[in-house]
This record gives sequence, structure tokens and C-alpha cells, in this order.
Amino acid sequence: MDDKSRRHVQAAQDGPSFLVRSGSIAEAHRGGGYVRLRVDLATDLAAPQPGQFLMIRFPWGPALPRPFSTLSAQDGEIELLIKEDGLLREALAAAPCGATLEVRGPYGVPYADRIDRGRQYVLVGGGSGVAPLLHFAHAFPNLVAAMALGFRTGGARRLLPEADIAVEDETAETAEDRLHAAWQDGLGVIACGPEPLLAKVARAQRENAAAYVSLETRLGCGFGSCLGCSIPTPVGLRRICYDGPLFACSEVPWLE
Amino acid sequence: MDDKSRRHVQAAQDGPSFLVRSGSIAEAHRGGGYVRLRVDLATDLAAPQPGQFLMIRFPWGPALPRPFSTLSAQDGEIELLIKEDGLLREALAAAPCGATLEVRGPYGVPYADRIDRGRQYVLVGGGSGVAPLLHFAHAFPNLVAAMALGFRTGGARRLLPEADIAVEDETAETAEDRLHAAWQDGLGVIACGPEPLLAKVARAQRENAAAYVSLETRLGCGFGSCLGCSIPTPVGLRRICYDGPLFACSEVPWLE
Amino acid sequence: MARIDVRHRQGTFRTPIVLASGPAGFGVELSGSLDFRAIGALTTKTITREAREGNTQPRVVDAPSGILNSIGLENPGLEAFLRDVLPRIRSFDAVRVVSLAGRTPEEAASVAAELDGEAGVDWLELNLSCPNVRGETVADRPEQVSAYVEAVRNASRCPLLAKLPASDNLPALVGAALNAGADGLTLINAVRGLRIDVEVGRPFLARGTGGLCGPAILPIALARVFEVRRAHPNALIVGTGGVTCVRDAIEMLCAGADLVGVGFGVMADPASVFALAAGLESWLDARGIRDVKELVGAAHRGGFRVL
Amino acid sequence: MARIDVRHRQGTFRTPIVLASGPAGFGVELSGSLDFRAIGALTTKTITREAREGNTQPRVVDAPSGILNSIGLENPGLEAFLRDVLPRIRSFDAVRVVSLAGRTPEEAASVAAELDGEAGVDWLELNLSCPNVRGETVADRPEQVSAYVEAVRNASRCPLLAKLPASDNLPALVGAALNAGADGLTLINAVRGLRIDVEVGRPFLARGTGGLCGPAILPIALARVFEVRRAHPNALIVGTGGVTCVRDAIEMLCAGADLVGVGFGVMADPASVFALAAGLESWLDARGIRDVKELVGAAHRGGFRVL
Ligand SMILES: Cc1cc2nc3c(=O)[nH]c(=O)nc-3n(C[C@H](O)[C@H](O)[C@H](O)COP(=O)(O)OP(=O)(O)OC[C@H]3O[C@@H](n4cnc5c(N)ncnc54)[C@H](O)[C@@H]3O)c2cc1C
Ligand SMILES: Cc1cc2nc3c(=O)[nH]c(=O)nc-3n(C[C@H](O)[C@H](O)[C@H](O)COP(=O)(O)OP(=O)(O)OC[C@H]3O[C@@H](n4cnc5c(N)ncnc54)[C@H](O)[C@@H]3O)c2cc1C
Ligand SMILES: Cc1cc2nc3c(=O)[nH]c(=O)nc-3n(C[C@H](O)[C@H](O)[C@H](O)COP(=O)(O)O)c2cc1C
Ligand SMILES: Cc1cc2nc3c(=O)[nH]c(=O)nc-3n(C[C@H](O)[C@H](O)[C@H](O)COP(=O)(O)O)c2cc1C
Ligand code: FES
Ligand code: FES
Repeated sequence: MDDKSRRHVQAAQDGPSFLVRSGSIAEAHRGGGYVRLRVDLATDLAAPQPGQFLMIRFPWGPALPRPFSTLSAQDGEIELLIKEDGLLREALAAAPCGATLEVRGPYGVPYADRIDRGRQYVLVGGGSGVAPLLHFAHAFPNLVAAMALGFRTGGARRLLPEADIAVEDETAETAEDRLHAAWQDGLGVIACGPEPLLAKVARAQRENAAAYVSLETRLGCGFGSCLGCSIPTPVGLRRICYDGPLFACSEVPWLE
Repeated sequence: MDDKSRRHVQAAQDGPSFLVRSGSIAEAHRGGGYVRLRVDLATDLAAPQPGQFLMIRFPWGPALPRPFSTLSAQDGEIELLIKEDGLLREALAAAPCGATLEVRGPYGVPYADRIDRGRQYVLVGGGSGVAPLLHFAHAFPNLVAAMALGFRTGGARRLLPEADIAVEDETAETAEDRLHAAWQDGLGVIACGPEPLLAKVARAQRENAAAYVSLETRLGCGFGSCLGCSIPTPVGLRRICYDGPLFACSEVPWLE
Repeated sequence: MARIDVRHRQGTFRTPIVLASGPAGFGVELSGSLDFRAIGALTTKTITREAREGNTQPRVVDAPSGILNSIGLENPGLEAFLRDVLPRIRSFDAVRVVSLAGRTPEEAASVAAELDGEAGVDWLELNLSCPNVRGETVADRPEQVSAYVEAVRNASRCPLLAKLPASDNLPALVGAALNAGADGLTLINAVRGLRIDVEVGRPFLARGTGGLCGPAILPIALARVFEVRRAHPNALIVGTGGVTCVRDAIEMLCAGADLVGVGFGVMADPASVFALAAGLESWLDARGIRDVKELVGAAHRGGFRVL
Repeated sequence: MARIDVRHRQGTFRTPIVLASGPAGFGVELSGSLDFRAIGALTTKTITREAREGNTQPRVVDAPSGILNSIGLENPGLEAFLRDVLPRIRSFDAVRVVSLAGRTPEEAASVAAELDGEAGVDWLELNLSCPNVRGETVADRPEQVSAYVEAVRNASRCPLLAKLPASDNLPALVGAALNAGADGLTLINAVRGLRIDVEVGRPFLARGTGGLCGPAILPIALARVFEVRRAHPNALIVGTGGVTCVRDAIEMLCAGADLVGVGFGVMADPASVFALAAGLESWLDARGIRDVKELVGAAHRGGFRVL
């Protein structure tokens, strides 16, 4: 941190990006235990594709940056949806506008490069997991058959004017209910959210070759070298950060 | 930090204050490697007297707060003069307005309670050490015979419009030179600043019973219990944070 | 309301929070503004037979998530302790643990003997692990631990804690301490560490190394408490090292501590340490856990049960 | 311009910065975007005779100023390493240190024997200190260290580093490793630590404890390097543990390291690790220090001299 020269490293063009960009919190909306942040990036960043994530921390810490999916990304500006729970996320939620972030990435395989693009999908999500799904829906409207997004409480609704969300505490309706309602044979599924939701989707859709879940774990490096995020699959060990985060339900038989 | 209830402890009235107040950076002026901060305090704080200090950190850290003298203090508002050098001080200098601080104190013996109030004093200071001297001069103009304040470079001048400072790089004049120029028999001295300056004052004024130096070291607790700041004196060990920070030159014969 | 008092055959601690030896001094500065009923026990700064000057400045050096300290057992000595300090400590409304050390088992025993029976000396803690003094009470062999504990045990009827370092050898040291008659263990002391002043290329501390304490050592302390609890299911353990918030204290209890010691936290934010017990109580209440006892060692039983 | 290359009788390292075993994997992901000429050596993830699956999730748990890791030596095994990995490593423009481990000295030796003479295997590092596998290569007794080092020494002509833990016993382990023929030492591995999930009261990691690494252990690593350097003035030491910036690297050099290993830092901010050498060079230049060698062990000589 106190080493000014560390920004001067040269990066070649044919691998993941390791440069740490400086970001600045430009706008913050809070509600229901979530915060939606707009972050201005001082320098160009290869725009994250839906499903990719950035490794983020403050200059003061935490020592290890954490992964966040983008909710939107365009020239020099990204949006994040953050659950206010944990060391960095609570600090992000409390930070004043103008606070500086360190951002590296993007990493992970874009959802669009992982899925069968000959299908249409129901996007199933809960909590902060709706971020990459909304990003995907915005970028690939033609691939989306329906959205099935849920939150426990209604507090986050005003953070997401672009989304129609099910609020369990208000109507007892869940993301899963919406998935059932929208379901038609031949559709695919992309799910991102809390593990119990992913497990339900995986159990129900194991035979569907176009059913995918976006996995989370505590990452280390984020770019594939530390093996902090290895998971077993029928074809061997895979890294969530590098081979994922999206996996076909058939690849994660242990998820139930 | 994540424990919301820790603010609910009750403090009695007859000891030092251990409550951690929340402060917010309201204004910042930078120059010459220093920053002058105005900090609004959400709750009342026993106003620090000149020479006292506050223990300050951000909610994120560092784990141990650091001591800072006040440059001014009035209802719900304090000013600090900070040298941009070190973990917390660089973070303070870089923080946007609105950033939150944790502040406890004040601690230490006010200069006015330590000195012989029947004398007039030359206030000798350099760098961030000028802060408590300016605070003192504002509060006790009648006790001040002259100010002898110096900085290496002129960059900090505009942060301190209330002060007439000697700038070594411009006129080759130092705080010490000004002390010599202002000197008259019978005066006292209060010095605060880098150790070489204090050592020179101490050497020259060892026989003057009204010559004092404001000492610094890496503190632990700041309120007298950890013994992190003990120094030997002819009458036994003393704590910089609790018995000081001001000591008579005769008490610190090792300072040379 | 959950019970958070800790019942032990040698006495009850009102809460599981213990002020660890050192950072709180003799509690005098804290007592003016904080209510000792929020803590279970105050451990004094370690005292020795003769007064000690301690180490030269600096004594505190910053480290990531902690500090190195090198106080070096500065204390007024036994006589001044009995005369000037003990009368003040007597009025504190918490269990008072007097920490002591000696250059030899006999010296430690002589201190213990003079403290025996004094009002205000509820427990003794034998400091066998100060990293900041040379060639004395750092006991890294079981034979040394036995000799010290036995000597002090024979010199005093006070319930006795043995304070041990985060040694590789800890299970053996603990066995030795318990066999020699210690009633409980305080684990761990600060961990030997070094920082160098890069402007000159020399260690910051005159003694070279100092004791690393604060959040940085929390995972190390948890691991040691966990391992000792596994080996000694019934020993009284004061789990100490890096605790600064309610969550840390809960981790320490689950790892196997009966009581939770806080050192660095007292320096950083004393009021928050005095709020730990109330925070713990609310935390238990929110989960319907009736007694803090249910947390102790939960990590060895597959976790605790939430109602 | 200051010299920052490290000359050793078994070869020269272009800079004192070494990627420690593990976080950098086999260097493949890093090599696409970063220039290996900025580092002195790449140490591979530890390989074993047979492929290993490693531990179950989670493998990374947050800790103050660091993490606990519990990877558990996941690796493709010797055969796949030789077939798939080594050809890629050959092209990296830095010294390549292949880390290996074995359940027995014989197994480790058999891996070393098959690596012997392979292009792209410049040094071997014998991992005697992984905290995350049970009952194998954690060598905490000098006899074990001797047996492993001797076996590997006899199986290969490659220069050999022994990677040791932050044990109390470290000076003795180091003596054993050097006597058995190690050419140098890598100090330290991650430190055993524990974190507990307070929502359930169980350790986060399936194995209970994991290895604490990152800035939290910097003071511990510095102390161990300092002590080993004092005892062994001429040994080659790769000082590893908690280094993330130029200042930390300078502290490690002054404590006595010839080379500076970086593990956690590679995970946190790889580009900054590849900028360390340039930062070090400017730092030396600003002080008129002509050769990084002048820093090595400076803390044992009263500091370095600034021109
Ligand atoms: C690919 C990917 C994308 C992601 N995208 C997003 C996103 O868009 N938005 C988002 O909000 N999150 C996202 N996450 C999750 C987020 O990165 C992690 O939750 C991260 O750990 C948060 O960091 P933190 O410092 O806030 O929490 P941490 O402090 O690391 O804690 C993580 C969780 O553990 C809990 N915890 C910490 N210590 C303990 C303890 N001792 N006992 C019990 N519980 C404890 C915390 O309360 C928190 O819930 C993503 C994760 C991945 C892998
Ligand atoms: C009573 C009192 C009043 C004070 N008032 C003020 C004030 O008003 N304004 C002010 O600016 N300061 C003041 N100080 C000083 C200030 O509290 C300390 O300098 C404090 O340590 C700063 O914290 P930091 O985190 O910024 O620096 P730290 O990171 O703690 O570092 C302190 C110093 O050491 C250097 N350093 C850190 N690590 C190393 C290393 N490995 N090698 C070499 N050098 C290193 C840093 O560059 C810095 O100069 C006061 C101190 C006392 C005792
Ligand atoms: C400033 C300071 C002084 C200490 N003095 C003593 C002491 O006199 N006797 C002792 O047994 N431990 C002493 N310790 C160690 C603490 O009691 C404790 O074991 C250690 O710091 C780890 O806990 P922590 O991380 O909560 O500080 C001291 C620690 C600090 C920070
Ligand atoms: C994710 C991870 C994986 C590691 N894997 C290995 C390994 O395979 N072999 C080994 O000898 N050390 C391994 N280590 C230990 C590091 O090489 C290093 O000794 C330790 O982490 C301390 O250094 P650091 O604080 O710079 O990380 C690993 C460390 C981490 C964080
Ligand atoms: S987080 Fe390091 S490999 Fe995935
Ligand atoms: S800093 Fe703790 S006694 Fe002065």
C-alpha cells in the first residue's frame, strides 16, 4: 500500500488483468439490508461481461479483496449490489461518496460463453445473486424467457427499479414459485443466489442439460492459481473463479 | 466493530473518558506534507485542553488508535494538524469528507496544569508539534511571550493562517533561531516537535525550572494502564500519556 | 435472560470476560470510569519480588492487526504492591487474579507465600511465558513448568492459573502444569515477533523481538485453546489472544475456553471490553441459549444447539 | 542503479523476490500478463508422487490481516506434472523451484529422482511443513528433517531448499537440514490457526485448523528468520511470511533473508508482487546503497549504511 511504485508494473495483453484500478464510490442507495453502489473507475477496465466478477477492497483492507459480480458495466462505470453483511460489505455500505476502492479483474467465464446460446432461460435469483442476472438480462434480452427473482423483505425493491421481484414477507411468493409459474419444457435455467435456492434448482433440474447454477465460496486469488476455490466435478477438480462461476447442474451432483 | 452493543457501556464521571465518540471529517486542507482536518463530533466530548490528546482511528482500523493533539477544540468540533507519514496519518490525509472516525479521550495533563503559571513562555515547535502550541496560545494569550514555530518547507503555511512560521528552506531560519531572537531572562519555554528540536531545547534549558518539552513515543492505551510509554525520570518511572506529555527539562536528563 | 456467570468449584466469575495481565495495569485507571461488574475477573500486571524498571523505549511497535509489545515486566515489586496497590484493588467488584513471576521457582513461591491469605487476592496467575525478559520465566520445557507450579502450589492455598506460551509443546506443558497442581490455564501469552526500522535496518525494540498481540494472533490462540481442550476436557481454561469483539469471544468459548481473556482490546478500546458481557448475553438471548456454558467447547461436539 | 540480483554458488536469481509455493500455482495463470523477469524465482505448488484431491470447501477463511488456508496439497501428481506442467514452466524466464512432498523420505526421494536432470527444474524445495495434511510431511523433530533431506539429497543433484515451519524448535530443525545436505532454507510455512463459525459453533474448515498466512504473520516470520540467521551466518535463506510491500521485503532482508518469498501477496495483488523488485531498486538508489546484499542481515550488524 505504501509502495507507490507498485502501480508501475507492466501487464501483457494475453492473460487475465492483474492491474489494480482505482475506483471511487459515486452513488449509493441503501435499503432492506442491501446497498446498490455506482463506482467510477479512474482508468479503463475491460468491461466485465455478465457473470464475471471483480476483486475489490479498500486501500486500507481487508488484506484479501473479495469478489463482486457486476449489476451493470459501461465505460468507466460499474454498479454493484451488495448485501450488508461481513467485514468489507458493511464497510462498503457505510462508505461516503468519494471513498476510494481498489478494483482488479474482471475474472470468471461470462455466463454467455458458458451456456447453450440456442436456448431461452429463466433467470432465478435471490439476494445479491440477482446482480449478475440483471446484468445478463440487460445484455442478452433475447436469451431470457422469464425472470424469477426473490427477496425475503421488500426493502431492496427501490434499489432495483428495473426488476420485478417477489417478496416473501409480503406475498409469501418466492423466486422458486416464479420459476414454477414460468416453467415450460425446453427452457434453460440460470440460478444465482443463496445455496439453499441453488440446491433446490439443482435437484429439480439435474436432468436438464441447460440448467446452470452460479456458485459461491470464499475465494483466494480470483484468477485460478491458488486452488482456494476447487470443487469436485464428475470430470475432475474445477475452480469456481476460473472455470466458473457458472456450472451445469450435472457438474455439481453434491449440491443438494 | 461488528458488535453494535459495545457503545452501550456506562461510564462513571470520575475517571478518564473511555467512550468512543463518532467523528466525521468536515473539512480538510492539505499542503507541504501536512493536512489540517476539522472533525465534527456527533456527541459531546469534554473539550480537550491545550496539550491534551485524543486517541483516533477509523472504524476499519488500525487496530490500535493513535494519539493526536488538538489544534483547536470547541463545542462538538476539533481541529487536528497531521503529518502525512504513516499508516493512519496517510489514510486520514486521503479520506474524503464525510469519512467516519472513532475518537476517545481527551487524555494527558493539560499544559496549563503542568507549568508555572506565574511566568510567560516562548512556545517552540516544529511540524505537527505546532498544533498544541497554537491551541495553547489561543487559550492562554497572556502566558505567551513569543512563538517560535518552524517548518522545513513553506507548503504548510497556508494551512496555518493564524501562525507566523519560520521556513528553513526559504530563509534558513529555524524555530530555534526564533527562540534565540525572542529570548529574555526569566522566560519559560514550552517545546513540542521532532526529537532533535526537543533535545536542543532540553540541553540549552536544563537549568531553567520553567522549561518544558512535550514528549512523543508510540503509545499503547493512552490512559495510563499499559505502561507502553514509561520513561525514566530522576524521581522514578513516568508515563508520557498520563503524567505527561509535558515534562520539565530537568525530568528528562537522557534527552540530548 | 441467559446466564453468563461462570461457576467453578473455586469461585464464581460474574461474566466470562477477564482482563488479561498487563494492558489493564492494576485496574486503577479503568476503575474510575468503568463498572467492574461487567467483567468476571481482573488480572493484574505481573508482579515480581523486587521492583522492575522494564525495558527502554520504544515498548510498542505497530504490526498488522496488532502490536509488538516489550514492556518487560515493569512493576513496583511485591512490597509496594502490598502497600500501595492491593488496598485499591480490594474495592473492585470482580474476582482479582494477581499475576506473578520469578527468576526461580523459589522466588515465585516466595511471592506467592506473601500474597497468601491477603484480602483482595482471589486467584494467582503464574506467568510462565513472558516473551520480553531474558533467561527467566519463559518455561518451554515441562520440567520447568512442573517445578514452578509445584513450588507456588506449596506456598499458597490460592487457586492457581498457569499462564503458558503458544509453544508447539503446549499439550505437554499443560499436562505438567495440571499434574503439578494448577487449577487452570491461561492460554496464550503474546507470540514472539520482530519488526525492523527500515530507515536504519535495525530492530525497533532494544531487545530485538517483542510479543505479538491483538487480532493478528486470534486464530493462533483459538487453535491452541482448541487443542488443549481436546486433550484436557475438564481443565479450567482462560482463552486469551486477539479477542476484541463479541464474535471473537464466542469463537474462543466454542474452541473450549471457560473464560475469555482480553489484553490488547483493553488498550485499543476499554469500553468495548466492558460491553462484551452484555453483548454476549444479548447474543445468547437472541438464539435462545440459556447458559453461556453451552458454548464452551461446542466446536468439539459438532456445534451448539439453537432453540 | 543498485544491483538487486542475488548471486549464489548454485546460480543467480535476477531479483530477490520469490513466488512462494502455493498461491501462484504453477505460474501459468500469472505468466499470461506478468513478466517473470521481475522475480528471482517461481516456486511451484507442492507436487506429490500421486495426484491429490486436496481438502473440501471451504479452503479459505478470513482472518485479521490474513487468511487461514486449507488447500491440502491438491496437485496433479508427478506424472501429470512432468507431462502437462513442466513443458510450460520451461519457458518462464526465472529460476524454477519445484516443491515436493512425500509421505515418507523414500517417497519424497523417488519424486526428486524423477525430477533430477529435467530441464526446467532448477532447484527443489522439500516441503517439510504443510500444516494442512495429516500425518505426513510435517517435520517437527530434527531426526525427521534429517531423514527426509538426506533421502532427497541422495536422489538428486539439484540444489535443494528445505521448507520448515515456525516451530519453537526451528534452530535445531535448520541445523538438521543443513547437516543433511540442504543448500538453503525456506522459512516459514503458514502458522497453525483456527476460526469458528459462530452461527453454528463449529470450525469453518473441515480439518479444524488451517494455515495462517498474510501480513498477520510478518512479525513472526521476521523473528524466525532473524534467529536462524544469527545461528547460521552463511545459510541461504528464503524469508517467507506476510510480505506484501517493499518495506516488508526490506525488513525481511535486514532480518537475514537472502531472498524474499511472497505467498499471500500473490493472491491479494499479484501485480504489486511483480513490482517489488523495481520498488526495491528505487529504494536502494534513493539511499545510495549499491547492492541489495548490503541489506541482508543488516539487523545483525547494527543496521545498514546510507551514503
Ligand atoms: C463469484 C462471486 C460473486 C459474488 N458477488 C457478490 C455480489 O455481487 N454481492 C455480494 O454482496 N456478495 C457477492 N459475493 C459474496 C462475497 O464476495 C462474499 O460474501 C465475501 O466474503 C464478502 O466479504 P465481507 O468481507 O463482506 O464478508 P466476510 O467478513 O468475509 O464474511 C463473509 C460472511 O461470513 C460471515 N462471517 C464472518 N466471520 C464469521 C464468523 N466467525 N462466524 C460466522 N460467520 C462469520 C459474515 O457475516 C458474512 O456473512 C460473491 C461471491 C463470489 C464467489
Ligand atoms: C501525545 C502525542 C500527540 C501527538 N500528536 C500528533 C499530532 O497532532 N499530529 C501528528 O501528525 N502526529 C501526532 N503524534 C504522533 C502520532 O500519533 C504517531 O506518529 C503515530 O504513530 C502516527 O500513526 P500512523 O499510523 O500514521 O503511523 P505509523 O504507521 O504508526 O508509523 C509511525 C512512524 O513510523 C514510520 N514507520 C512505520 N513502519 C516503519 C518501518 N518498518 N520502518 C521505518 N519506519 C516505519 C512511519 O513512516 C511513521 O513515520 C502525537 C503523538 C503523541 C504521543
Ligand atoms: C502491553 C502489554 C503488557 C503485557 N504484560 C503482561 C504481563 O505483565 N504478564 C503477562 O502474563 N502477560 C502480559 N501481557 C500478555 C497479555 O496478557 C496476553 O496474554 C497477550 O497480549 C495476548 O492477548 P491479547 O491479544 O488479547 O493482548 C501483556 C500484553 C500487552 C499487550
Ligand atoms: C493458498 C496457499 C497455498 C499454499 N500451498 C503451499 C504448498 O503447496 N506448499 C508449501 O510449501 N507452502 C504452501 N503455502 C505456504 C506458502 O508458501 C507460505 O509459506 C505461507 O503462506 C507464508 O507466506 P505468506 O504469508 O507470504 O503467504 C501455501 C499458502 C497459501 C496461502
Ligand atoms: S480463488 Fe484462487 S484459484 Fe480460485
Ligand atoms: S500508553 Fe498505556 S500507559 Fe501510556
